Amino acid sequence: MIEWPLLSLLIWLPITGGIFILFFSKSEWINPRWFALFTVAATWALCVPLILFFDRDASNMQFTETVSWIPTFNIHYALGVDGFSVPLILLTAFCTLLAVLAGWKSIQKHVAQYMAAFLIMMGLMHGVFAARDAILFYMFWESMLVPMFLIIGIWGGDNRVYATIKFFLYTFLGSILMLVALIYLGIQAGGFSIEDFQKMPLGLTAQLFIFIAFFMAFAVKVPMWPVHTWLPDAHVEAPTGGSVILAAIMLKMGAYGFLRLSLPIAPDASLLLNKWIIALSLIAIVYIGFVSLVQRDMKKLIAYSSIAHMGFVTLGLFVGYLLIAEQRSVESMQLGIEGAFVQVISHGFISAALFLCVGVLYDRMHSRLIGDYGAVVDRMPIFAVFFVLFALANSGLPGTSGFVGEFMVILSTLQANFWIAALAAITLIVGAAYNLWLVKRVIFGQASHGGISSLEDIDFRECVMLLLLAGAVLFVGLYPAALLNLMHTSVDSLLQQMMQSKIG
Amino acid sequence: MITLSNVLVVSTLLFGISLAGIILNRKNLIVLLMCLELMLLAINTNFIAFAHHYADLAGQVIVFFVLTVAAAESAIGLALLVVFFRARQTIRVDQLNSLKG
Amino acid sequence: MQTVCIGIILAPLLGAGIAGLCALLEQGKKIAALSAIGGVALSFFLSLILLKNLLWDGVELHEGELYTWGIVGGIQFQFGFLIDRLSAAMMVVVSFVSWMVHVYTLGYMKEDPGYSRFFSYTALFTFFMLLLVSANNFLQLFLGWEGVGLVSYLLIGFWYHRESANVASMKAFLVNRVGDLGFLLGIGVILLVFGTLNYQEIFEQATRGDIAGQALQLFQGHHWQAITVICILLFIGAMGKSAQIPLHVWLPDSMEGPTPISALIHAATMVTAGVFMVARMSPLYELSPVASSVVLVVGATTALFMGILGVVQQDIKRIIAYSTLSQLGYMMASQGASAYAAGIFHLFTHAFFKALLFLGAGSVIIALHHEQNIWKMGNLKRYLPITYWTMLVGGLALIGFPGFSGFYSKEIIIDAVRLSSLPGASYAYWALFIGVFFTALYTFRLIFVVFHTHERMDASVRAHLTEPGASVWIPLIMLAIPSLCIAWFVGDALLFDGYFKNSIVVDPLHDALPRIAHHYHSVMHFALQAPMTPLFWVMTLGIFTAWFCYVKRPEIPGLIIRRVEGLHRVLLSKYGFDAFNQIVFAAGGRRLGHVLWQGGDQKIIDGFFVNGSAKSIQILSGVVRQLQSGFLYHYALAMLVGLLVFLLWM
Amino acid sequence: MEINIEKILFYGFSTILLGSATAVIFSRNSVRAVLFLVLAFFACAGLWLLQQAEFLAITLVLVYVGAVMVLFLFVIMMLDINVATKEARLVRYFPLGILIAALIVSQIIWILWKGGSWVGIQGDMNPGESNVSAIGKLLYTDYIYPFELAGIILLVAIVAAISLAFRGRRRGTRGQKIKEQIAVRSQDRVTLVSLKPTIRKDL
Repeated sequence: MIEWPLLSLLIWLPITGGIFILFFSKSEWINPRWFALFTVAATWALCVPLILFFDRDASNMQFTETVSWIPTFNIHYALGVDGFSVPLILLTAFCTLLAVLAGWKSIQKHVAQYMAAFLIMMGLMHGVFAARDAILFYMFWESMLVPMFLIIGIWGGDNRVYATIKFFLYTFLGSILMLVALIYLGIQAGGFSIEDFQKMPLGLTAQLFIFIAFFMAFAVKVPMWPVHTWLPDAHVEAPTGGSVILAAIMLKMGAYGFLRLSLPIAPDASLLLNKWIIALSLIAIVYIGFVSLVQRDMKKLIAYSSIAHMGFVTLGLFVGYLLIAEQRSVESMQLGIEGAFVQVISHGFISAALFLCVGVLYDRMHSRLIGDYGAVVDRMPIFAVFFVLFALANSGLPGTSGFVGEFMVILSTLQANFWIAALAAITLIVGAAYNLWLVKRVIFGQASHGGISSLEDIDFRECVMLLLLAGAVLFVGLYPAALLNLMHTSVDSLLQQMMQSKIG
Repeated sequence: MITLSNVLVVSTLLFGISLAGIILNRKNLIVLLMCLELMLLAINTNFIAFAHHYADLAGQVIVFFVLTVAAAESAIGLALLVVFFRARQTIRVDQLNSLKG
Repeated sequence: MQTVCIGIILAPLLGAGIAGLCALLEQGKKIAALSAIGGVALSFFLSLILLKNLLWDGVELHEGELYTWGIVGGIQFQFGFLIDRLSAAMMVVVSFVSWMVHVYTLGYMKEDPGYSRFFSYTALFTFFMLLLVSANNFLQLFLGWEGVGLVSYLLIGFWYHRESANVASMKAFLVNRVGDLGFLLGIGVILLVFGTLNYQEIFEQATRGDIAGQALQLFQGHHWQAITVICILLFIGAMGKSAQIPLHVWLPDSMEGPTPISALIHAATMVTAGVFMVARMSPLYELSPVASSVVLVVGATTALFMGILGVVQQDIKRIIAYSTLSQLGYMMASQGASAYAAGIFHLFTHAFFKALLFLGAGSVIIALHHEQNIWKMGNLKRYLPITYWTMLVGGLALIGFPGFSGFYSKEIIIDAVRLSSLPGASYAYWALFIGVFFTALYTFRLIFVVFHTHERMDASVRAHLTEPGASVWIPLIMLAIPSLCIAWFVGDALLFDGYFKNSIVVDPLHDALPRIAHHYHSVMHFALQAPMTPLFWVMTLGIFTAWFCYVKRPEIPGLIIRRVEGLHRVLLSKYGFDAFNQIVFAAGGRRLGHVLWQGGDQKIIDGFFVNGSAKSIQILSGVVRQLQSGFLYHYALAMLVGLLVFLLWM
Repeated sequence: MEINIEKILFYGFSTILLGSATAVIFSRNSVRAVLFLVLAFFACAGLWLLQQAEFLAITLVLVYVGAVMVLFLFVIMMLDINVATKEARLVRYFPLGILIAALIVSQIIWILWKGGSWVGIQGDMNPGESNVSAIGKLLYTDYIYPFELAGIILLVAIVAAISLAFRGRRRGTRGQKIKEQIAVRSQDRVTLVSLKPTIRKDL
């Protein structure tokens, strides 16, 4: 264990860096791009002790910091991480680097502000994953919307205003209800510590209301069918970096919320409502899979496929209750939750990679329509290798990270119900169909027009980004134990909380 | 003897007059400001009456501060009015509706 | 031994990596080819060492853990090797055929711009195939299983400018995915029932017998035997990979890929993965007669009906492709009849002679400048003697001409099916029996039309007609030798002398092979006995029909076609499978997607709920905004009214 | 009802106050309105004196009448608002405005009637000390912080009023350029010229 406030540094260093860039945006002597890169690199350096000193076998929160913040309401500035937060923090740091690099050349307007927005968002996202106090959590959760709103609204595509407002209202609608639930819990518990919430006994009615309020917030973020329609619009309009963060981190907040708040605080309500959530997840997997199949816009296709993949996350999280009902072993519940979490991380890599790939094409051709491409491999063979790899990872090819999560969730689901697993496994076919069709129309085939022949292959910067991601995708795919070992203990304690009735 | 309520009735009437002035006035922003001054005057009179009634100087001190703030307010108000007149060439209240939804 | 195994796996991967780099950097064609060939050759020799260890050094089997993939809640997912006589033999065959195909490619792909890329793909394929074969658990099997599917996808679409190649590659991958869906669910049920994915542990539990009674409730009120569910689900996977009806549709289309690939992946190795898997899982299949019966019937159906299609094809590669389908059906049927050894033996012989036939076809195709229609060939015997003789050897092996390797494997399969007592066995026997006729017919139709009769090609092509270079004909000869005579040396051992030992488990009740062994004395004797069996005469009839219809009286096929036009149309449309898939799955899926997207997402969710609420708020606020007149005195008035009300209230 | 000088003064001042206030809101000429306002202030100061608030009464006259009202007059004159426009005013809203004002007034008076104190008390607010020194003591002891704050508010008001009304230096006018004055260097003002000494021949 180390003594200095590592988590606070992880949160405030990027935010300070971002504000610094904003202040000096007009001056000549500071290059916002390099400065942002430097800040992200420094934050990366901070992640090293985080992973080195993290104790995998301890079930309690680690690196804790507690300072009284608003004593009147017993609100604390309380931070801490467990086996779920650490991978997500690492993922956030990773993806922010990608976002900064993605905007390196393609952003020419308000560069300093762009970089600052990403840096500030990085800090806020770290804050969400590290907060142990409900109000602190909510504060980070909400303030994260602002930079994202600006990123889409300022550097976005043609229809950006519609997309931003839709995005903002959707997410805000959900989180307001969450705030109400948090305040109710805070009054009941006499403080806002999330650990206290988790231990507090609650009646079933209260749990149901709290669960539904949380569900609104997290389901919109995940997003689950039918509150998913903000995602394709937001993705299509967002700049590449924005899409990367949106897909890789923002969606994960929903899953993280389920893990951290819904399941442990309202286990009885979760038990009661799990069938509905499983049904929604299955709809997301199958329905959205078919919707992805017919998209004409690459970004939209990837966005829809994200929804389908996130369906596996919610399925894996809630199938545990079905397993309890079927009286299966705890092992299979563990399989489901760990699978869901691996899916969370893996989808972070894959969707980020695919959005970057689309960004690479968009920078060159200024079109996201699939029909405008074809035979890209002729001019961009290295890019094509990456694109095919990521597309296949997206369709869950074994050996890539996309497979691990889906495999584990399907195995776990099958312990509960064969047909649910069979339905979920349809993604194997549909996922392959839309990904391969995308590859076929973009990478292979005949060039749709003459512009293709003037394409240039990826440069060093793009190659580094994609190489990093490819490494991550293959590493998690071939050696998921590295990730799984991080979270065993946390999963165990989550399972205990899930299985313990809180009524009375 | 002048009782407390005697004074209060006077200040109430003064307040009512200035209130009517605010509602009725359609033409001149300056009159509006004047009505405000009258209103403050009514309030101040109230304070002084109570101070007298209870033999407590605190009421007078408050009046002192109200006077200060009122002076500041009218100074800024007039400055705004001047700026506004420069911009719009009028100070007619019934043309002041840029905030119309 | 572990080191040897790792070497076998990694050598082709390394070769593939180097070749892939060369392809990306667009230089070093020689390095690419050498590294790929070297890697595969190394694998082959290391596999031989492995086989030697097992055969002569007394190693029963070798199980070695490679690394732990992950441990979740007490379930261990580990990568590792299970080397026994089955997998070792399979590895030798795979690496040998792969090696030969690599050498052949040197010449065949010489002119192609994707030369290095091709080598990296094929080496990668070898890697995945070896991974699949050597696996000791289902996870690794599935990794290899999907990996070979991936490379097959890449190779079918190798000439990516061609629309047809792209479509075919997608079709192959997707149809395989349908099978993989079943396979994955099968793995899931295995985990549910056995609690592990390791072969040895599963087999141990299976042989202990406490699994047999377990039941699963798939539908309300219907209990299924767990083992049957597992076996059928796994078999669905095998149906995808080994192209059994109705998941066979991808294989004929896969001929869009370069010919060496058709030989390597779509004839000799990958498509036999399903057969191998069933043999590997023999301890499970033995416990479920229902599943075996399904395997038997599906295999036999594939064998007959795909063979019939071979007769109406005109593309030289497609004829061979349909013959592959038919032969895969034979192999499957034999697995169903519990004659695992015979099926595996047929797999080996088929690997050699079918690779030979494909490579021979490739040789013809290059010689004719990429002409694949057999009706534009003829009398090639004169121009391509080596190709002719080697292909003749391959053809005779294919039809099971006595003495040739295919004869032994096929004869015994049919015998085993005849002796099987499973439901559907008699149907299967007759299907396989008739299949022999069609095998002979389409094989000799091919040989007669292509190599005999008269020249039908253009004069300009004829002028340059010569045998392709050494790298093409050396592999042909190398493959012709085992096609001809491998059975003479290993047939006894593989089939009757218990070569496979514990690696294949057969229930004593399913004793087809031992019963055949009673009548079997020696290789020579068995071949000499052939004329006594009806099979021989069916085959001869097939050859004769081919000769009569295509050499002696070439007008007859036309007459027959005119007579049974409807049937011919059914055959040309391949029983309508393609059309059905196209309409129901491909177009239907897209239509469903459109309906869900535009109807569900855009109209109902976005249009009604999201934008609908936005619009209603807009209307409402349009009304409310009238209140905001912007006049100061209105606000003052409202404020005062409020004050008034407030005061009254008090 | 006993009549004494105090009452006479009270009712007299009150009448003037209310009358002039009414005149303020009804007069059409702004200048005249301001003058009526001044009158109202004077009358109010008288009322305050009756309530023993001598300091404030003086302050009201000095500060309000002396400064603020003059400010109003300045503004009115400066803006040169056209006061001659005659139009139908008070038409639509007149009854309503009067009604509301009357209602509120009657409410308050009703409250006073019910619960007000109609008994006079003869308190002496400033025993043995002048009102000015008493207020001064209070202001500089108990109310020192609000007092400082009031000062700051006034300062802010001054700055705000100036910055609002200041339109920048007009072109062509002369004025101090402080920035330049501060930034000046000696070289700009004094140029050292080395001249060759010239020797007058005639000396």
